[in-house]
Amino acid sequence: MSMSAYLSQLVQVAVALMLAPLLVGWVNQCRAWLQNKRAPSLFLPYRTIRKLFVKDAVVAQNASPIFRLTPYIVFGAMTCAAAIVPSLATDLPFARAADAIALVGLFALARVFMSLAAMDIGTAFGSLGARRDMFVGFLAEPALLMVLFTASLISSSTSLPQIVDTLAHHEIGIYPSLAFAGVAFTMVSLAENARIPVDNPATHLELTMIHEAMLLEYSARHLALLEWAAALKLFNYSCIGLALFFPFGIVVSGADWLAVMSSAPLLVAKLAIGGVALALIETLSAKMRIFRAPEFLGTAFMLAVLAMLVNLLLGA
Amino acid sequence: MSAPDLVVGAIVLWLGLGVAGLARPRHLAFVSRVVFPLGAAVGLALAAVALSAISAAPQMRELPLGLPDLPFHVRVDSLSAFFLMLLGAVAAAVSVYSAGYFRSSEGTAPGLVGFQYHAFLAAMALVLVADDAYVFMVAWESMALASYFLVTTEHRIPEIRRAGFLYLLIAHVGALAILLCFGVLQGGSGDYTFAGMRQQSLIGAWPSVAFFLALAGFGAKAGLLPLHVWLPEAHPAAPSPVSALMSAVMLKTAIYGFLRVSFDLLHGQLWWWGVAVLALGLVSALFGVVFAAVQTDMKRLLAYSSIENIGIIAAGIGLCILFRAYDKTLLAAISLTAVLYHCLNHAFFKSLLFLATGSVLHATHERSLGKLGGLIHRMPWVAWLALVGTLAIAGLPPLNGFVSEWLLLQAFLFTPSLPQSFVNMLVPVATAALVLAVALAAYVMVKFYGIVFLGRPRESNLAYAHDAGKLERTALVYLAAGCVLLGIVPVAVIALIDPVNVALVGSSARTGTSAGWLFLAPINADRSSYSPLIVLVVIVAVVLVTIQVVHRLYHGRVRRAPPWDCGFPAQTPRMQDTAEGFGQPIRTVFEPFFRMQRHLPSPFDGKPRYAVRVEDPLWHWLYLPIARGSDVLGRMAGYIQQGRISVYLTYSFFTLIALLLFIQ
Amino acid sequence: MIEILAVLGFPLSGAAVLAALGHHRIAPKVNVAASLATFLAAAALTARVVSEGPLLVLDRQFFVDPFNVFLVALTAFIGFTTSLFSQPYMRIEEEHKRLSSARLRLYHSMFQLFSFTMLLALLTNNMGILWVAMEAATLTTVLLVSLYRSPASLEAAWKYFILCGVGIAQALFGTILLYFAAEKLLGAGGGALLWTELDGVKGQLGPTVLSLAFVFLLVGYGTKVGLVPLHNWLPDAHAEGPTPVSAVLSGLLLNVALYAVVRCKVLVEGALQTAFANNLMMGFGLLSVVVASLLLSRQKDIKRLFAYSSIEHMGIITFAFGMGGMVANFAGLLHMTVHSLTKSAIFFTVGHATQKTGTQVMDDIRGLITISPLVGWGLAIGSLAILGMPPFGVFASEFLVLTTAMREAPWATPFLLGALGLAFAAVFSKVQPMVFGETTARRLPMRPSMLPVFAHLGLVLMLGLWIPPFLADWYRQAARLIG
Amino acid sequence: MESLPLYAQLINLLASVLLLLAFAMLAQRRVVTLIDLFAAQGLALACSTAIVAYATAQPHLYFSTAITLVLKVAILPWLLHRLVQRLDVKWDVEGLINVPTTMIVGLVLVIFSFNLAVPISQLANTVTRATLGIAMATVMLSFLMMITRRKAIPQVIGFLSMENGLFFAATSATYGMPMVVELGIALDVLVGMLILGVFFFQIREQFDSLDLKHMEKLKEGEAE
Repeated sequence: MSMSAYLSQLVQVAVALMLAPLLVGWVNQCRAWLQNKRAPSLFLPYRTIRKLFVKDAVVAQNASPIFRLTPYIVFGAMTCAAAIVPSLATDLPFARAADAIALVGLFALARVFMSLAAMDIGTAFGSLGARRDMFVGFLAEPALLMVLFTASLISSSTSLPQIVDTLAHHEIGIYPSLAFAGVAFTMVSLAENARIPVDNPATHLELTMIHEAMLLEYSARHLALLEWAAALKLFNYSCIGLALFFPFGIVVSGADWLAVMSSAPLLVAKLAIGGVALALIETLSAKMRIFRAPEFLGTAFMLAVLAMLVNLLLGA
Repeated sequence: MSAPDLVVGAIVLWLGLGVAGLARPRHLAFVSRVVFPLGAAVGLALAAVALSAISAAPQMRELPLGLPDLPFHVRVDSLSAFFLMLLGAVAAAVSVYSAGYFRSSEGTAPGLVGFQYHAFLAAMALVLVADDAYVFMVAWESMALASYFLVTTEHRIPEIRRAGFLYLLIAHVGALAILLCFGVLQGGSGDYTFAGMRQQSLIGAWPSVAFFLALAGFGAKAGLLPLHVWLPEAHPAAPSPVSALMSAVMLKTAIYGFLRVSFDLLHGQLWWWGVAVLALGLVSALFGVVFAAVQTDMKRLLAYSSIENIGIIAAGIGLCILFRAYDKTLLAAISLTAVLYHCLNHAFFKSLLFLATGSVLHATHERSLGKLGGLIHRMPWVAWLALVGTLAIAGLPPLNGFVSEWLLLQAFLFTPSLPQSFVNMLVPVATAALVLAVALAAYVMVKFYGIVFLGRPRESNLAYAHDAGKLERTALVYLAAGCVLLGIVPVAVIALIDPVNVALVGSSARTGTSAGWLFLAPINADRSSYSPLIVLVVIVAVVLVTIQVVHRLYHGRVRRAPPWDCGFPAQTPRMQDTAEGFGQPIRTVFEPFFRMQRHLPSPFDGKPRYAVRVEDPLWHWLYLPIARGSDVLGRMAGYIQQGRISVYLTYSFFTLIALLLFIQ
Repeated sequence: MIEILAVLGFPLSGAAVLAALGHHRIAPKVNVAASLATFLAAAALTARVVSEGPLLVLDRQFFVDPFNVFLVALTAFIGFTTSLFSQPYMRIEEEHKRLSSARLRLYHSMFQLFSFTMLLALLTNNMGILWVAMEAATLTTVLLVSLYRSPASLEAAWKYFILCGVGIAQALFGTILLYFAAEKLLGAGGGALLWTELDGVKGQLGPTVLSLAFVFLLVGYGTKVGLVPLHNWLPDAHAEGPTPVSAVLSGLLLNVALYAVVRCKVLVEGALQTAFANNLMMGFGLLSVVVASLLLSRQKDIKRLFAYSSIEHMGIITFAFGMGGMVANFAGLLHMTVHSLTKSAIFFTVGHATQKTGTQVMDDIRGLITISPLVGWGLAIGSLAILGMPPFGVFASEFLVLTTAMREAPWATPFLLGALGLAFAAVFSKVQPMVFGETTARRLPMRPSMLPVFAHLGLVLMLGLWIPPFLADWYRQAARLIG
Repeated sequence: MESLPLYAQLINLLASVLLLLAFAMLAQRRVVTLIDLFAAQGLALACSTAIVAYATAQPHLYFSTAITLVLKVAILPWLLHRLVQRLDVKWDVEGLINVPTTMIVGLVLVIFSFNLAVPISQLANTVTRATLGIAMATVMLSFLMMITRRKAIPQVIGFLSMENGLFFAATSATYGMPMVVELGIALDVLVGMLILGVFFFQIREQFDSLDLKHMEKLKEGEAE
């Protein structure tokens, strides 16, 4: 591991932290355009976060330390995840400490703490949100894992950089199994990031909300960290998607950090396109009832399993 | 002093302590301040001895007991040493806890409990060192017997008696199956020593008969489907330390026995055995976790989660058999490592959680989740330590549950290298099932922890709950530390386990893990690597940095206010999710698996109460039919005896005639 | 020689004395004394045989070899402990006005006479005398069973008398056939019925006659062993007689009857050189185990319950002897010992339990452990022991039987597995609530005499963990002898 | 085959008488007559024993002749007669199976036991070998009788005639068992009878009848 490796690692994390709110802003803007509303500023998320940081934190009387610790843990987990997913370069020292399975584990860690914190206050909405979130999670996580396994069967490695290396430079460019995996992944990431059709981030309508219901009791800096973490999560999922299905352009190991910087514009471009796609999906599809969610995610899960099967059948 | 002598010494000491307790049955102080602590010390000593014996060569001894031509043989090899270490390490904690736990004697006198408890420990230790069929069976059944009496400590409560009866019955039937398995293994040679059985080469269907008899017998004790029904009954019935021991150690002795028979005494293994065990394990895992999700009693919930973990372990064993059948010994070694590692992990976090429920039980006299809540404020020690256990059992990095599941998944990812295409097709499904079970476990544990410790107290009397005493705390801290330690230094632990791999599958799992003490990397670092320590450090670092930065750049001001809850004014604790409520999504998704009886209150009901009972379908599909069948047979047999003497004479007459015709 | 006379003389004279003063208050003491003397004599005889090998005395009429000497010792021992137990038991029965002093006299003298007939049956070398002794044992026990003179006890005694009488008659016919076959070789007169002589020439005995004879002998003595479907007298007799009698019936009579069967089997096997006898015994044994375990679950009366469990265990032993071979025979002999000890211990505790609660109906017996812990634990441990729970001796023999059966007769193992499981469920589901739980009964002032119980259970425990070398040698020699 | 010596012919004759009496008892329903028939059977038995004793010059068989006479011709019938008078049970009700059927079954039994006896009789070195079959037949018939009777006393008589059959087998088929055995057997029969006598009175006072249908309480039929 060279010095530059660590440097590119840091650069990548920094980029992720910086770009994440921007991506959220971009998606919201696109969605507004598509629904021909007047779009909010691209930088609204940054302002929101800053504003929240300034405010005084209001915490329920019966909140336990878990409640106040959770935002930091979630934020930390997401940052680590950002350090694992190769967005700019595959030369990531930290990725050796945590592979794809660990990545899913980190997401799960964040989710569990979110749910615990939501239950901590003991309000109806909190436990409702926690229940629904875990409910979505117990189907989405396996699906995500199966998607990653499909890729790791191809590259016979579970470390993401390895996967990307293989996928990026391999004779056979086309993997039928990845087609299935791609669809499954899209569905999963919609669910995981609280997007329509599973959840609607822009509502506080109790019957439909999942993610928002867990944030109800949070305010100020805690809320800011959680919003930021959510943005990071979206960013990470996007980067996973890009890394698995559009790996070109990611700098492979051995390059110095300037090269890494040079790969940033391409990333931004890819993310922009991804954001448009996401906004498109959200506009075209309707929010579904909460108990349709298992069908939706079950389908994703089955597709992921199917992807693995196809991979074993066709050896690709 | 060789290892066997020391182990036997430990067994004798335990028995002695038990007898000492029996000498002064009603003397609580003596039992709790002398007997149990000494028992804990013995446990630690045993663990230390075993630790040193894992890598040593097998040693055996003969005891001056047993049948005339069959003295008790004891033998300590790496496999038994590993499980002995597990036993000692956990037993020490549970004994310390028990010293503080057993209070006034509601049911059985404390001294008697002490005797049964230590006899239980001694029997388990003897099972692990047994080296011939007879001593194995004696220890095995004594273990069942001791634990039965412990389960029925509160024998005045009918449900507890019922649970104890069911437990002992299934244990006994399972033991008979094991007995017959040994009958096959001795191959008519009349030599019941394990050494003799290793010499036997069985032919034809006999190996399979032996294997499946062993699967049935040990499965019954481990709680594999369909012989699991005793487990969710007996665990809640028993006092919490006993539940902890049963779940953490006794189930592992069953795993030990199965490994002993199928890897050590049987020579070759067939691939379809592996498939069978794998399937059974995964079904058990899913079944267990799904049922755990809908439980409303915290100890039943943990019991079902034990079924799940045993299922995962069994799946690993199945995988290992599969690899071994195609002699891919390295991969077999990896999956075996995962199995043993998970045994160790489960022992630690499950005993931690059961002991935590014990403290909750003592503090609140309440086992039903629907009547708990908010205990983190009343009993912070228990709550925070239980949090560690919860995260560990939910399989979250960087704690220990994650490591073994990670290893197991890695092993699964290697299966495509098997020649059997049918098996290959199986892999994705199996992996999916495993992952699903693990994900559901997280759901279950959030339910458990959130409802017991978080939120607001659902009953007023919870306000008087008190935290656990010093001894209890010590035990809980010890176990929690174990969970963390096992989680962050996997390489060291695997180095510890490795001799067992070499002994059982003839290959070390450490060819790849030699990527330094920091990185766990089976096969090679390119393929996959994981370093929980680094993950932990980084997360903690990020958290601390974030806190610092936020507080420096902005401020750390906090105002306390009543919960907002979308501004809804009149909130009561009853508005929180109950256990039923939290389990409801699972109930709807897995509806077909349950037998549910719902009681929906009418909309005009002044005090509406919603009740749902979820029953184990296997009762209705398997056990009740058997019971009815035997009852019918009994009635038919009853017709033989009509009380009329001439009928009886006719029986004798026809017996005579029949025999005379027979010899014609 | 002198020991044999002593072993037979003490009970006989005891019977005579007690017939005279059995109603006297010292009668129980005399009873115990006589039994103790018998036991000591038996011990001396055992010592003699162990040191000097088989005895053949009194003009070859008495024969002691390893096979019967340990049964003699066992019989004398259990006779002794039973007399100890019956001392307080019978006193209470008298206090409760269930027995008059005349009946007590009858009881005491018959008790001694019964043990005399048992010992005679064991010690004699003459198949005819063996038959006579068995018949006499039937008669004495008929009187003991009908001791209460209640309708139920009379019915039980009547069935017992008729069924066993008829059965024994078949045995006599078998004996005659045996004689018929042997006299050609050994000449008319005494020799032709002496087991030792027969054993000497068993190779030349006519196969057809012997197979015929064995059928009659098996049906005859099998009736007394309680083999299904000849068992119907057994539960009634056990349930309706006084508890000490149930104890000796289960503990001794069944053993002795089985002993007779095995003696005959040895001859027949030698003559036929086929597995005929073995198969018959295996079949009857298995049938008994299965049917008994099925019936166990339907019992309401505690003594009937354990009577059926006796049938089950006799079935196991018969099955073991049927399989034959060193290990199985060893197991059978061991099982005879431990079953007698355990079952009589159980009947002792049952006796106390019924006296404390005043009923034999199991649904009315609850929470013994709270009424009297000793009785409660005695019953719990005894039942677990008889159900084959280690570390008790019953498990040791069942271990050997089952593991051998797995290779010798695999077809039988599913039945055995099912039957044993069923028996466990049936018995334990009934014993557990009797031992544990809340009680309704009042405490009785008197202290139970639990010494015999725990003496027996202690021995059984010892046999499960460690069999003394000399005992093991007996078993081995006897097993070899049975072949 | 050459004609048998006289005593052998006599024995065979007595044997057939024995069998005939067994059939008669099977058919007979008057208790008193039953007892007389039993006595007659005893007499036949005694004669045959005496003849065997004379023919084979075995003194101890005279003893058993004497025992038979005393026991089975004198004492037991007398005892039974007294019992019948005291308990006045003159009649037995219709048996469980009606008489003709019983006869047919009996016939089948006789044939069956002859078949059994044939191969064995070939081995016998006694001239009166055929009698073994008859003895077995008698035993079987008595067994049948015990099954079919509903009252206590006829059942006991059946039991005793079974004893007769055995005794006949012991004396005629094989020239007498050893003395001690015969004495033992005789003693057992006597004691058994005495006990039964006591029994009858007790049964009588408990159930005020000797009908066996009162003694069907102990059963498993409907345990619940």
